[in-house]
Amino acid sequence: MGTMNITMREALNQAMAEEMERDETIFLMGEEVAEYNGAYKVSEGLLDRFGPKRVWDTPISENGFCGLGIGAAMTGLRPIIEFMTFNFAFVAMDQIINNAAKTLYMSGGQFSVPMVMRGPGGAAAQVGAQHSSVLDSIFAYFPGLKVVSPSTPKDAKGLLKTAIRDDNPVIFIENELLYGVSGEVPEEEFTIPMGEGAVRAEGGDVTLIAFSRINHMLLEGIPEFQKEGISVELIDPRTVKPLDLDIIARSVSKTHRVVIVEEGHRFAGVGAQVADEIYQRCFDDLDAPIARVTHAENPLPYAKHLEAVSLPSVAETIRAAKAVLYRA
Amino acid sequence: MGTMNITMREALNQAMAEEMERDETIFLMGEEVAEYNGAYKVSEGLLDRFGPKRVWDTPISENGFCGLGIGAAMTGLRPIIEFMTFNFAFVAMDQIINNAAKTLYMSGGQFSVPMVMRGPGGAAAQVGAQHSSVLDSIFAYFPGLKVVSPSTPKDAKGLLKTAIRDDNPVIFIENELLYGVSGEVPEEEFTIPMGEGAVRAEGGDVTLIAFSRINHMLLEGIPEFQKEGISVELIDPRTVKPLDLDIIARSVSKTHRVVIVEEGHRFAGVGAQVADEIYQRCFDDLDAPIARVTHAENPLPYAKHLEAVSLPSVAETIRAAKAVLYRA
Amino acid sequence: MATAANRKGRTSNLGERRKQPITLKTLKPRWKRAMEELGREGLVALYRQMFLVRSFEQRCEQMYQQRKIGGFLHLYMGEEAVGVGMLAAIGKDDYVCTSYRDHGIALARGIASRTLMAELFGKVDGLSRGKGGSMHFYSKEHNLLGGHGIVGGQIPIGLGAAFSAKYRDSGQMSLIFLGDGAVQQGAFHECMNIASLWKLPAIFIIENNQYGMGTSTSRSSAVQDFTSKGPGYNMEAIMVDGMNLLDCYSVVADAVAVRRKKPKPLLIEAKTYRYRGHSISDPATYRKKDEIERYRDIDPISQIRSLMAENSWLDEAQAKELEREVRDEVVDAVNFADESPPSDVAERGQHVYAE
Amino acid sequence: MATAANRKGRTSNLGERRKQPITLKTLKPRWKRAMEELGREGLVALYRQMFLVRSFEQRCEQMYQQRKIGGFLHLYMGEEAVGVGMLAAIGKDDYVCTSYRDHGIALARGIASRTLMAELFGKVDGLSRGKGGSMHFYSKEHNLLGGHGIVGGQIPIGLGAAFSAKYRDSGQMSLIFLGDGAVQQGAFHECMNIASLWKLPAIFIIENNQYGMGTSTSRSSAVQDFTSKGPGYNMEAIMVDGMNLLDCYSVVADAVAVRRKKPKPLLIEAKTYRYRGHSISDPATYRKKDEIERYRDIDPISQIRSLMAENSWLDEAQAKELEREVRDEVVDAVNFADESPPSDVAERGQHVYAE
Ligand SMILES: Cc1ncc(C[n+]2csc(CCOP(=O)(O)OP(=O)(O)O)c2C)c(N)n1
Ligand SMILES: Cc1ncc(C[n+]2csc(CCOP(=O)(O)OP(=O)(O)O)c2C)c(N)n1
Ligand SMILES: [Mg+2]
Ligand SMILES: [Mg+2]
Repeated sequence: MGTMNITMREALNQAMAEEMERDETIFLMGEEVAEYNGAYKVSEGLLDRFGPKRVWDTPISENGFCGLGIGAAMTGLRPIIEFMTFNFAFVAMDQIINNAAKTLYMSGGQFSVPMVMRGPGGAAAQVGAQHSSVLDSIFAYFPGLKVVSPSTPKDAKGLLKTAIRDDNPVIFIENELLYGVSGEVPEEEFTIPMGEGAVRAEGGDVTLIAFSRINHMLLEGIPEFQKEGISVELIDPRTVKPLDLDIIARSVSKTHRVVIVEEGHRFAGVGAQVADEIYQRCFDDLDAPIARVTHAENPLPYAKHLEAVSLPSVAETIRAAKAVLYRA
Repeated sequence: MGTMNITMREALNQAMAEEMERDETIFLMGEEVAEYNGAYKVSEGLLDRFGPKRVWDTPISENGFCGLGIGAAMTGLRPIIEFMTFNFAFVAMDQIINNAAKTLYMSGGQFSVPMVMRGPGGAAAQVGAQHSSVLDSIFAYFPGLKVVSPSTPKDAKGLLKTAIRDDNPVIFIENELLYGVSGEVPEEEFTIPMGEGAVRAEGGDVTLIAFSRINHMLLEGIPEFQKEGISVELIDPRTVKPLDLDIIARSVSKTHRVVIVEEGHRFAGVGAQVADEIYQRCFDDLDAPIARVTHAENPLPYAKHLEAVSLPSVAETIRAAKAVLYRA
Repeated sequence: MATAANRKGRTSNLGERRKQPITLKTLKPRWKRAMEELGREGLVALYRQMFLVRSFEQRCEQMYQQRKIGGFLHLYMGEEAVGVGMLAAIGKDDYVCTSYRDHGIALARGIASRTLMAELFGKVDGLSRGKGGSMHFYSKEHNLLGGHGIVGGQIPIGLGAAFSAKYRDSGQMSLIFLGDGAVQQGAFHECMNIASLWKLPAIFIIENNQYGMGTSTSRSSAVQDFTSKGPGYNMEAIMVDGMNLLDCYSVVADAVAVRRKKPKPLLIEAKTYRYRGHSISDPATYRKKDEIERYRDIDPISQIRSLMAENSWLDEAQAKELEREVRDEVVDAVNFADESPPSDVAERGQHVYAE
Repeated sequence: MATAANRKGRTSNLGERRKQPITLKTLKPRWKRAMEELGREGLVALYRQMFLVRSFEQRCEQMYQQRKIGGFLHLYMGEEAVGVGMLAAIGKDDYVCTSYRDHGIALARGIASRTLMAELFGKVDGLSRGKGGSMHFYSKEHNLLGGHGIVGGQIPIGLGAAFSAKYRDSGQMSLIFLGDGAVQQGAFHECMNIASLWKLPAIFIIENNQYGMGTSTSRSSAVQDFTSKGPGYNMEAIMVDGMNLLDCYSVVADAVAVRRKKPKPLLIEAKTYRYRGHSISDPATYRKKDEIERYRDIDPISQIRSLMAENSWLDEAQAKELEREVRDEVVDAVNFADESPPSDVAERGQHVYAE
C-alpha cells in the first residue's frame, strides 16, 4: 500500500488510462488530445496506448463534439470530452445545459448521460479576459450536472475515476496552474466519492473554505496567518456539487467564523451558495457574518500587476479573517 | 401628468418606439420581430412605423445576430437584440459573455457596447425543461453586464428606456406571463434609473424580496399572509445588477427577518447573492437566518401539477416566513 | 386531379392556379421498386401510419382546446410522408432524433399512440412519465433520442449516435431530422463537417417545410436549394419530394443499403409543407390560403390512397375500414390518457440524477 | 530560386524537394496593375510594413523569453503578406477584426509599434492600457475591432461592423480575418449566411495557414478547398496565394472597388503558412522541417524584395537602409515600452462599465 509522488497532470492521466483500460466504452475526445498529447499534456501517451479509436482529435467545434459526446453517452458509450479550457465551453453551453443536464429528466429516466466534461478552468497567468473564466457556479446552478474541482493529485485521480464511473454528466474543472504540482497518490487502485470534503489544515480561530488552486495559496500562506496570531482551519470541499456541508458545519461549530475564498466573481458565485447553506445550518454558531474573498468585479486584465489585484490573495484573506474576528 | 392603463407588452413596445423615434441609431433585431410583429407581439407595429431598415427579422442564428449587435454597437449603433426567449441565449452565450461583457474592458475603455438584449425569461406555462430557464444570476455573475428584471408596465417602460440609453450591454429579462398584465403608466415621458428598488407592500413582520413575476404572486397572496397573522413588506429590487441594497437594508432594519423568493434555481442563484449582501450589511439586525424559496432542484417538468410544485408558491413562502418568525 | 397529374412526369406540378408551378424533384423511376420492396402489406401499413399521425394530431388540437394538453404544440400535419416514409426504410436498431415537431416521427417509430397521448396529457403512463411533453418525446426502446426544443439542438445528439454506432461497429444508422430554419444554427455546420470528416453513418434530413415560424426560407437563407451545401462539406446531398411517401422511403432505403457496411453521411432535403401554423398558437397569417390549398392537392396521404386504389391494393371500402380503425385507436389513446393517473408529486424529484 | 520560378506560371511551385508540389492559385496577371496602383512608394511602404511585422515579432520572442511579455503569444511570421497586402487595399474608415494572431494586422493597420509593444509589456501606454495583451489588440482610432481569444468569436463582430456600415450607408467595408480552424465554428456558418442574405459589405478572409494548433486542415476539415463553401451560401469565393503580397492586395482591391457602392460579401481563402509554432509555447513538432523550409523559399518578404530589385525599385543598399530603420523602430518601441510606467492599480476597476 505504497504511494507515488506524481503531478496532477500525471494523476489525471492515470485516472483516464486506468478507466479506459477497464472499460472499452470509454473514449477521450477534444482538441489536440490525441496526436499532440493534449494542449496541457494531460492526455500524454493515451493515443499511443489506446489507439485512434479511443482517443480523438476534433475540429474546433465545441458545440458539435460536446453534443456528440452526449449522443454517444445516450447510446452506450462513456465519453470523456476535454475542453481545451473551459473558456471554450461557452460556445457549447446549449448542449451542456439543455441536453447533458436535462435529458435524463425530460426522458423520464430513460436516457442517462454518463459523461465527463473536463479541462482547465480559472485564471492561468496573464492570459486575459477571455481565457480566465471561472464557471463553477454557472454549471452548479443547473440541476442535472455534478461539478468537481480538485486540488491535489490524489483527489484529482480518485475523483476523476469516480466521475468517469458516474452515470451523470460531470463537469470536472482542473486548474492549469496546478498541473505541475506534485503530491502523494496511492499506488493501488482507489476512488474518492463525490460530496466528501477534506480538512487541509486544522485550527481554531477561523474556518477558511476554498476550492482547487486557492487551497494551495492559503496553505502556503499559513505562516502569514500565524504571524498575525490567527489559527486557521482550511476546508476543501473538493466537489462543488454535491457539496459536503457536514465537514463545513463541523468546522464552523468549532471556529464560529468563516471566510470563503473564491477564484470566481462575487455576484452569485459558489461562495454565495456555500455561505447561504452555512447560515441556514449554523446561524447560531456564527459570531460574525461570513466574509467572502473573491475575484474582483472586473474581467481579468492582462497586465501582471492588475491581474494580481484582481484575484484573491493571502493578504486579502488575512484582512477578511481579521474582520470576522473583529480585529480589523 | 395623467396616466394610462396599459399592458406590460404595450409598455415595452412604447419604450422601444419612443427611443427609436428619438435616436436613429437604434434598431431592433431578432426572430419574428418584424413581419410577424414579435412572437409575443412586443414589437407590434414597429416594422410598419419604422420600416425594414430599423426592424429586422433574422435567421435562427442567435450567436451570429447577437454578435452582430455587439459589432454594430461598437461602430456607432444602438441595437436592441431580442431573444425570442432567453432560453435561446445559450447558443449565443459566447458572444454575450466574451464579447458584450468584456470588450470595453479589454479595449481599455475604447469600445463601449451600448446594446440591449431583451426577451422573456423564466417559466411560462408547461413549456418544459428547455424553455423555462431562469438566467438572471448567470448574467449578473459576469462584470460588464447589467441585468434588469421588471415587474410592472411602468417599470418595464421606464427601465427599458434607461437600458436603451445606457452605454453598457444590458440584459433585460421580461416575463412571458406578465406580458398581458396591465398597470398605470405616466403619459408623459419618463425613465427609471437602474439600481433603485421599489416597496410593493409595507409591513412589519418579515421582508419578502422578489423580482419580476414573483412580485405579482406574492401581492396576490398577501391576504393569505394576513390570515396567518403575518404582516409582510415586499421589496422589488427591479434591477438584479446593479442591486439596490439600501432599500432592502431599510426594510430589514424594520422587520429583522427576510425571505427571498426566486423563480430560479437555488444553487448560486440571485437570492444567494442578495442574502450574502444582507448578511454583510445587516448581520446584527437579523433575528433569523434568511430563508430562500426557489425553483426546486430539478429541470422544469411538463406536467402541470409537477410544474406547480417545482416553482415557488405563496404557500411555500408562508412556510418560510413562519420559519424565520420561529412560528413553524 | 393534381395528384394523378403529379405522377405523370418526373416533377410534380403543384396545381394550375399558380402561375409559376412549384416543381419538386421526385425519384419517380424508383417508385415501382419501392412498391415491390414494401409489398401491399407494407404500403398499407405506411398508409395507416400516415393516417394515424394525421388523426392523432387532429385529436391533439381538440385536446389542446379542451386544455387537456398544455404548453407548446407543434403539428406535423402535411409532412407525414417524410417521417413515415423515411423511417420505414430503417430498422429498429437505428437511431432517430428530431425537433419539437416530433409527433409524426414518434408514431412512425412505432411508439404506441396511448403512451404518446398520455405524455401530452402529462400523465404517469406517458413516454416520459409526463415530464417531457409534446416537444420532448424520447424512447429508449425505440432508439428515439428526442424531441428537442432548441432549434438545431438535436443535431449534435444524432451525430453522437452515429459516432457511437461506428465506434461499436454496429451497423446502425442515425437519422437526424431538422427544419429549414435549423440549417442556420451553427450546430448544423459543425456536425456536417464532423460527420463527413469521420465518415459517420449519419443522415441529415432537412424537413424543408419552407417556413421557420413566420419566416420563409427566402428570408432566412441565402440559398433556396440546401443541397448546394453538400460540396462545402464533401458530402453527398439529395433533394426529394417530401410530399411523396415513396420518394422519402426510397432515398433512405438506398442510402442505408450503401452505408451500413461502409459508413458515410448523407444530406437529404425533403421539400414539404405544414398545413397548420408553426404551433397551435400561430394563426399563420403570413401564408396565403391559396398556397396551403395547392399543397393540399398533393396531400401525402391522398397521394398514397389514390396510388393504392389504382393498383387495387386498397379499395375504398378497405380504406374506410382502416381509417375507422385508426380513428378508434386515437379515441382509445385519448381515453387511456384521460384515465391514466397523474404521477405522484414525488415524481418531480425523480430522474434529476441517475443513481 | 523558387521565388522567381513562382512568378513564371499561374501557379506557384512550392519547391522541388516535395514530390507532389504544392500549387497555390495566384492572380499573377493582376500583378502589373497592382504595382501601378501602389507605385514604387506604396510598394516600398508595404515592404517596410511586412519587414516591421517580422522584426517586431522577432523582438517579441526575445521579450517573452526575458519575461517582459507574458500570457499567450501567437506570432504571425510567414503570414505577413496576407494582413499587409489586404489592408493596403482598404481605407482608414474600413473595419478590421481578427483572432488572437493579431500583431501583423495591427501593425498593418498603422498602429504605432510603440503602443503595441507597451501593450505587450502590460503598460499604461499600451493600446488598451495593458488590459488587453497580445490577443486583444483594439483600436478605435484605427477601426480595429480586436484581437479575439475565442476561435471564431470575431466573426459576428465583423459582421456587425458590416451591418453598421450598410445601415449608415457609409460605404465602409468590414474585413474579417479568421483561421482555417475557425471555419469549423458555428459562428462562421451563421455569419456567412447572414452576410449573403442581407448583402452586407463583409469580406471573410480565411488565413489558411494549414494548421489549427497541431491539427492540419486534412484532420479538421472535410474539404481542403474552403472556396467550395461559397455556393452553399450563394457567396462568391476566391482563393489566393497568401504568400504573395500582390495577390493579397489585388483580391481585396478588386473586391472593394465593386462593393463600396453595391455592398455584398466575399469569401477569400488565402493559403499561407506560419513559421513558428501555434503560440510561443508550441514546439510545433507536428510539422516536418522540410515543410517549413519549402515555405521559407517563397517567403513573402523575400518575394517582394526580389521583385522590387528586379524592377529597380529598391536596390540592395536601399533595402538594407530601410531594414535598419525598421529594426531601430522596434528597438525604440521596446525602449518605450520598458520605460512606460505600469498603470496605477486603480486601473483595474476602470472600464468595467461605461459611465
Ligand atoms: C435556438 C432557438 N432559437 C429560436 C427558437 C424558437 N423557435 C422554435 S421553432 C422555430 C422555427 C424553426 O423552424 P424550422 O427549423 O424550419 O422547423 P419547423 O418548425 O418548420 O419544423 C423557432 C425560431 C428555438 N426553439 N431555439
Ligand atoms: C472556441 C475555442 N476553442 C478552442 C480554442 C483554443 N485555440 C486557440 S487557437 C486554436 C487554433 C486555431 O486555429 P486557426 O483557426 O487555424 O488559426 P491559427 O492559429 O492557425 O491562426 C485553438 C484550438 C479557442 N481559443 N477557442
Ligand atoms: Mg421549417
Ligand atoms: Mg490555422
